[in-house]
Amino acid sequence: MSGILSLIIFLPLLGGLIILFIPKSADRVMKQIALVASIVSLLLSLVLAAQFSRGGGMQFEERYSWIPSIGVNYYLAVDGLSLPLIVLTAVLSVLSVIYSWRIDVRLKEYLFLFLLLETGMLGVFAALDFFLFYVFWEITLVPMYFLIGIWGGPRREYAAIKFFLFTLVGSLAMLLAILIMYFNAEPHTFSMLELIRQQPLADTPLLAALAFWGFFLSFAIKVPMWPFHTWLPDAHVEAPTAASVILAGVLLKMGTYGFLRISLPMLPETFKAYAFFIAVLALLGIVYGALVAMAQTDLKKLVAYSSVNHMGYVMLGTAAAAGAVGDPSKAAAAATALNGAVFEMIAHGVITGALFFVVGVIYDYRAHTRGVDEFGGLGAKLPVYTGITTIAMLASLGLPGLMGFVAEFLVFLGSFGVFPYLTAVAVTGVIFTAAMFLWTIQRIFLGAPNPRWATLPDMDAREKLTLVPLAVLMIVFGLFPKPLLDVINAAMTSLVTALR
Amino acid sequence: MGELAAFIILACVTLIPAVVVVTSGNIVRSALSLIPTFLGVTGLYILLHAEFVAGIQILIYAGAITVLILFVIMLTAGGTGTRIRQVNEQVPLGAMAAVWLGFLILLVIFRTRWPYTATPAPQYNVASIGTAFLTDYVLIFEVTSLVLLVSLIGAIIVARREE
Amino acid sequence: MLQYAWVIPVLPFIGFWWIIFAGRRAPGQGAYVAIGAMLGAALLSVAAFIEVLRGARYDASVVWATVLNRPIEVGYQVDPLTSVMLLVVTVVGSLIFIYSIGYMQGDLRYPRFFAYMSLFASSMLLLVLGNNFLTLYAGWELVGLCSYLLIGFWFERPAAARASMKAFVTTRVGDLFMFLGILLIFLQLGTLNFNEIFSGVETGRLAGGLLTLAAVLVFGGAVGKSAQVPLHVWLPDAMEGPTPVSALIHAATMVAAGVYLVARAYPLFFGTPGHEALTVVAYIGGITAIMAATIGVVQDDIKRVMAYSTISQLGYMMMGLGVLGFTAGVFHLMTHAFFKALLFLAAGSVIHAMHTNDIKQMGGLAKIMPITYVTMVIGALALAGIPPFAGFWSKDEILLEAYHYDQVLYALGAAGAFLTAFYIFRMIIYTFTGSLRSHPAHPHESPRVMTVPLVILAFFSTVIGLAGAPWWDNPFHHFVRFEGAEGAAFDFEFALRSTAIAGLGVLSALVVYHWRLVSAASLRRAFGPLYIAVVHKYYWDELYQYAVIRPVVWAARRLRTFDVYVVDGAVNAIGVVFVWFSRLYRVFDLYVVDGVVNLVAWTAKTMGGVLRYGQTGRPQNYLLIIALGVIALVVVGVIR
Amino acid sequence: MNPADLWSIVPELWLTGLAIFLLLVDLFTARKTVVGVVAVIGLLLSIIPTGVLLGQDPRTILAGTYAVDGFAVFFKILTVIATALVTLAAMDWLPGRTQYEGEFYALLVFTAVALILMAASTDIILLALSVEFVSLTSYVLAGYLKGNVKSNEAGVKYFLFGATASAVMLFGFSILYGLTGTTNLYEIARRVSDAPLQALSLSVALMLTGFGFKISMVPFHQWTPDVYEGAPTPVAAYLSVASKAAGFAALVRLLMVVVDPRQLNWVPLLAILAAVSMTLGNLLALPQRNIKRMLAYSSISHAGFLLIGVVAFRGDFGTPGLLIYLLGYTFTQLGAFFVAALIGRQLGTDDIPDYAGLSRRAPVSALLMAVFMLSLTGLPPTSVFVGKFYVLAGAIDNGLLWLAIVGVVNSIISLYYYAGVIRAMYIMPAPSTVPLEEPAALQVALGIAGLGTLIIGLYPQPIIDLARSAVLLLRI
Amino acid sequence: MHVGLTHYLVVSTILFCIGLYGVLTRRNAVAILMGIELMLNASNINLVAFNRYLAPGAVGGQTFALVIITLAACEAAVGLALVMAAYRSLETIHVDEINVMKW
Repeated sequence: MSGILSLIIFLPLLGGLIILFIPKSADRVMKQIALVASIVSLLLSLVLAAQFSRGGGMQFEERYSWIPSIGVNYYLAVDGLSLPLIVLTAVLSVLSVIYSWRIDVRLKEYLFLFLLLETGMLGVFAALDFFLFYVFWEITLVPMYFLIGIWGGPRREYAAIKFFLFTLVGSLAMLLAILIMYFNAEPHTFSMLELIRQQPLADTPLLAALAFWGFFLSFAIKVPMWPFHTWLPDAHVEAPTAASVILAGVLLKMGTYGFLRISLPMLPETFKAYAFFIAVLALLGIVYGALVAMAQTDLKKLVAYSSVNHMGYVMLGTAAAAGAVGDPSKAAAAATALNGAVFEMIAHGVITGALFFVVGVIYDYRAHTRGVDEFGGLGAKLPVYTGITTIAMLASLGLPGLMGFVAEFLVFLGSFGVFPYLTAVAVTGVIFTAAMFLWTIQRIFLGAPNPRWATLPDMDAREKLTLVPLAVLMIVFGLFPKPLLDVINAAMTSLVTALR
Repeated sequence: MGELAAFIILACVTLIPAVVVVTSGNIVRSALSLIPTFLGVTGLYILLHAEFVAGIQILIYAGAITVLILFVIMLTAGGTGTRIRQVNEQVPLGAMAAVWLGFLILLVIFRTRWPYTATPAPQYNVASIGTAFLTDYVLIFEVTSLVLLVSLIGAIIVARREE
Repeated sequence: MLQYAWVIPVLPFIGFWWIIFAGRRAPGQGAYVAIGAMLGAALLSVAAFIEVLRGARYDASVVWATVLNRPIEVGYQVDPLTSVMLLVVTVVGSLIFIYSIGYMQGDLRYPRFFAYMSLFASSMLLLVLGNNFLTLYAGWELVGLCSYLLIGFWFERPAAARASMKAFVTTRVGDLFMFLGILLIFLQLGTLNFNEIFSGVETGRLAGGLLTLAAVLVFGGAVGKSAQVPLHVWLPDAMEGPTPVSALIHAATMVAAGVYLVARAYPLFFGTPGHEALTVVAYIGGITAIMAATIGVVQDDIKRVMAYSTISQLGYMMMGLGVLGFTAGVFHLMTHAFFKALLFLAAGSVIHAMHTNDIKQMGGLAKIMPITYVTMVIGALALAGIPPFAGFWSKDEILLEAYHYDQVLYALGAAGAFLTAFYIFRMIIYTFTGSLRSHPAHPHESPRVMTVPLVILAFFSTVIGLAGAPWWDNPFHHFVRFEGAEGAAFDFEFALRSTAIAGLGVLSALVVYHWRLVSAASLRRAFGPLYIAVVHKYYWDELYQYAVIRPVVWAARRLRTFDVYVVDGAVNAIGVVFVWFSRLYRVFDLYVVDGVVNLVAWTAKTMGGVLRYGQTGRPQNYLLIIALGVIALVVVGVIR
Repeated sequence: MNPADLWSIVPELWLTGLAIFLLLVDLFTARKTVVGVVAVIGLLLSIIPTGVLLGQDPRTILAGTYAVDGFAVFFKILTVIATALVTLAAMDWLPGRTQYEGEFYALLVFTAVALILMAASTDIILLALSVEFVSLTSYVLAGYLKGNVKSNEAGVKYFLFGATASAVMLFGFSILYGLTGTTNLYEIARRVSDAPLQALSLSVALMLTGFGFKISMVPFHQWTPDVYEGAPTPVAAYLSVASKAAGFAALVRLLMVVVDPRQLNWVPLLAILAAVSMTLGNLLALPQRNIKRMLAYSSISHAGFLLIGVVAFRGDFGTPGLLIYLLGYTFTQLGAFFVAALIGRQLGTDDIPDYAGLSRRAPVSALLMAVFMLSLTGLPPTSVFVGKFYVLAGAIDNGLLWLAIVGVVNSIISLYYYAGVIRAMYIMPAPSTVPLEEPAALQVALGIAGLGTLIIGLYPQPIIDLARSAVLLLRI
Repeated sequence: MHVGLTHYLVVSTILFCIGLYGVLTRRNAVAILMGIELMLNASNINLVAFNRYLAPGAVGGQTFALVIITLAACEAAVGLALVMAAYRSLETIHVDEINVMKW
């Protein structure tokens, strides 16, 4: 099975390169190639999941020397943390390609960038060498910049450059932090696992703090944590639907993934020292995100701010786990919080991905407006659309039986054991979220039918094809989270054990 | 004592026309003032027993370069009027910069204990320089010739009138 | 066969998906599917009930998730309390489902209605069956969702849409407290399983103030769900939903879930020092009971009368549980489910005939709708607490327990009982006696599919109370009991007193509204300020309005941009607060957080612009800078 | 003189011969493209004798005036590549703009010789001579378009600045000579250890002016935008790459060999100059609309980055980083200038807003330009990223974290204007959709630049090996 | 008093600064070139003086001076050619008027 990870990662890129050489007129062929590339990548990732042995630590390792003179390796492997994210990425990419079928402006570039983006994202989650990780991390920036900048809405230029600048600030801060880690390790190494084992900065608190804040800046911008979130609404609103989906569904996860893969295991003591502060930021994100979302009249902005809210849960769980570092009595709470955080990452990917598709369905091809107040009474005209939207929104507000609940429940359960008061306040976010989504549903779907939308058609087959799988995932993992949680738990258990 | 007198005279011959070069309102006068300066420097070389350098100095500087400069001044009609302002608006600043830099360099020169080797004045001759050029400094010699060639080509290309 | 009890909620769940996907193609456009599933569940419930009666118990868990190496389990249990609840939910549910065939006939979203109802039944059964807080919470939220969907079933009506959201958000406020309580319990005991929690309480691993806090927090959920003061405001508005929904969800079952929760977690409350958590429960219940009853007296909307009555009766149940009358509270829950469902369905029948909810426009319906009339009177008698109807036995027991526990609570309860009898007969008299006051209406008796459930429910309302009657050794007491809160024995004299109070209430209603010996207007005058307070429902809505909306509206006038949202957003008090805050946050977001970033970009650009004036293009300026640079370098070199 | 020494300077001899041969060819052919082709072939052939030198032990030849070491070889290769690419680009850019096309190629090759000499000189006379040699040919090249006002101006300005800077530098050399009494660098290095500190500082400061001018370091940077804008685009490209690289080579050799930082600590001074160069260059590049000026300012900023590599000389990262950066930057910057040349040729404009819609009109060039811009920003997997990575690593390795942070901040600022070019090409609406003709030679040069940028980014190991051996061999 | 190294250095420094002043203040490109020539002469005096006093056994300084003289000639040639070319199209040799490009 060796090589399968590389195959998963680079198949999309290969598809993209092939597309570059296809004549402009053959747009159907280009789409098919993109679809095939992403689907094969998805299938392989499912094979990966099937072959994955729980509790087996890092698996499917691939390790080749890349730049031997500074110890850079091409080093890929997956564990219970990265595997679900890889599958999620593959799933969302396939759905996005399907959704993008109707793109006709500069199709070739679109598909190429999209597939390049997929490669970058998959690579981030599989890379275990810092250099490689950084390279993939940066690769994701560029296509997203173009996707927003070219196919985005009216303020796309502003949004695109804002996205680029914000995230570049973060990634360069990370580069410095990586270098600090590198030079303090003996022997110098970029291998994440080796750095985790060595804990090179354990004895130099100042450097450790510097490195930590370097990583923090990078990941917090990506997540995004309050107050680094302001790029998000702009980017989301202006991005084309599929890019929004990927942005919310996968790119944000890169930040939290970084916290879990890097900050927590590599700098546990430092993280612990700032855990409370970070938890407060997470809390602000939760409450603030929900409140601001409620004030939005733009549906996409609303969903964007709800992402701020949800990623706050992830960060709360992560910070709680950090706060429990070195305290064996809190290990269980930490593990619970971590499981919740990772599950929330997946859940948010699925749910918010679906929500952005939902927004796209109404905006791109039907109403051409996202003003929440401009709708009303759509429930009677578009029953299927209403149903799926409602499921997604309910999942997002944490209704039991759907994916979001499992995640929030575990996060709260775990973090309450570490930061009880903060968590108690954070729980109020659930109400805000509920009020926000219900009010949205009310304004869009309930009430008297608005005659302006009397002729809107319901979802067509392709749109159903993109959304129904996500809805099914929400329900299945909402009811039976165990298969997924077992995979995650294996990784989180070893993480917590290491931190104890 | 005579050496000192000679030095002072030569220094004055060098420096005073130099001041004229950079201050004169008449560009032609400036150019002509270059000649005594170069000659003064030549005298200093002789005082330093560097006769070959002195000779070259006269040939190239006083001869070639000054003539070239005068030519260009004539060609560009720079010598026609003295009414044209010859200095720009940053005279005070430029003077200050020059004085400050001079002060600093002099400061360093005076503060430094130069590694004197109190030897009698050596007798340099053209032969030793020639030998150096063909042994130790052969590459320099060859490159210098290359530079001359390339400068020639370059100057011709640039100066020739475009048809 | 108790190990198959999990099938009970699954049946309606399957029904839900079937109807959702099949729509009108499902048998009976979905109705038969739902009813079939429900009847199946009812049969199973009966079977389970019989098993439990024979002494069988069941408790099983499966691992839902493993965290570290600690499993989080979910599972179900069947014990007397559960089996009673199962029975109530499935039997009442089946009848209401059948009734709905008639009531919802011709509705635009007829299949959807049955789908939602099935989902509700499934969730409610899940809630009841759960042996742990996780399952309970899941069911709890899901019934809330169904309530939301069903209140807003006719969502084209703005009032319905608003009410649904108000209901969901208000109850979720309660759920928040409950969730915190659950977190607290989990933090202390590391488990969510009821039995393990209770044993933890017994062994004192969770005790003292922390236990009280946990119990009160959990009770917060019950306050929201069971519409207790101060979170009761959502229930009257919830009457915007179709009447069968009101009957099933907002009278018989879901709202009783709060009571069920307290009963289920009784050891938690009981174990608090000096039963202080129970005292809280009792007083909240008592206040709710009397307050809602008084409001019920002045309501003219038939369903609102019923709604306030429900709130009031839920208060009684809470009070019963609070005054150590565990059995009494649960008993009242059961009887109430039957007679209140009956009352609602009968009211639905009336509404179906009249197409209005206003009792002042009705009158003389007794002759036109005899079955409805008779069954409704039976329901009213049961509610009023006239023996031998069901309500008498349970209510009397609660009053008895209260009498022994706290005289103040008893006084509240007794007054409430009088008022209950009064307002329900006021409604009966307005509706059925005299002559029709709305002329355009053409009332008619409802179809068989609606009346048969009425009759069955009337039957239950008559006899079910006997399960708790002192004869045959009070079987209910032996069945559903809690060690330490056994309650007092039946007191014949006291029962007489209760009957008298109820009878007095009925009589007063007759005097005022039927025989008109005393005019209602003079009563209004007599009660003056109290009447005004009651008419305005004690200003609860106004309180939320004035405390929050007014200042917001004022601010909104100042900030005109916000105007639209506040007016539009005056859906309910909480919503408005949120909107107001979030607008502020948004401004903060736009101008402060974002502003910093833009400022940095702006500064960089401006600096670039300023700096380029240094770039004059004039060579000697540059040369001068070179010279100055040399000087600087030399200075740095020399002055070191 | 050892005859074997001649074998060691075969590349230089070959190139000199080539340049003279080109002049001859030019006399006998009317098709000037032939001259260009011959030049490119000759340049590429010179790689062979250069490669032979690669494995040889480091030594000085010709009485210690000339180094044959990895460092010199590295810059030979760099120079030859840059010259060949520029020649290719010029073949499509020049025709119709000057009558002296053949001489242009000859001058380019002469400049290459001068640059190679500059990087390998171990004698201050030869160093001064080669610096001047470079300058002289550069002045001519910058002012090559005689009918063009901007080119004239660029030539004059470049000459004035260059001559002044080298006069100052020569004064510094004279003092260095005075302190040691010898002109050989290694001899100087031995004798300078007990030289008076102040005088040494003075001479270093004065010499720094000359090199600072060559590498366009602040405060000797201001000629850069005017000259780049005015000079023929291939020349600007060449100046920004090869001339800068040779300047760094000479600077590093001088500082490394002669000035022991334990004696005269030049590290803080250069670190500050690096920071200022980066920042000032960037801030000035922000408001630019002319692509060549923008690239000029950004090259000042890159000079600052490269100075980090000079400053962070301890350890395995700084100096190799400098070399890697230079090589990577060579490809990228040349590529960017070539695109500018292409557009300047086809659209007659250097304004960035006029690049609107380029992605439709010249997709390959636009794509490559985007790659170059991202590379200049320092995004992986591109060559400049590897360079930046190395110099930043060097800074951290040397305890200069603050400098690394300044570098990072400047990378972010730089994104803003580099992305502006991408924005114009890809996002702004095209005023016309007529495809642009993309001439062959320029296209080849562009492709090589793009490939170089990406290959170094993806697989930098060979370059790293080369750079490390070059640095190891520097201190003979 | 004996004429020593310092004397020559003082003269050369002053000459250098005079040249620099000229470079900084003259508008005429040719005049600037003259200033540069003065500066180069200053270097040459230095080199020859150093050679005489510090390393009398070798001819490095003188060689250097000779090279610089050659270079000065080359510079003059190329520089004046450029000035000529500029004069043809711009019709001025005043450098503050040779100023098409700025910023």
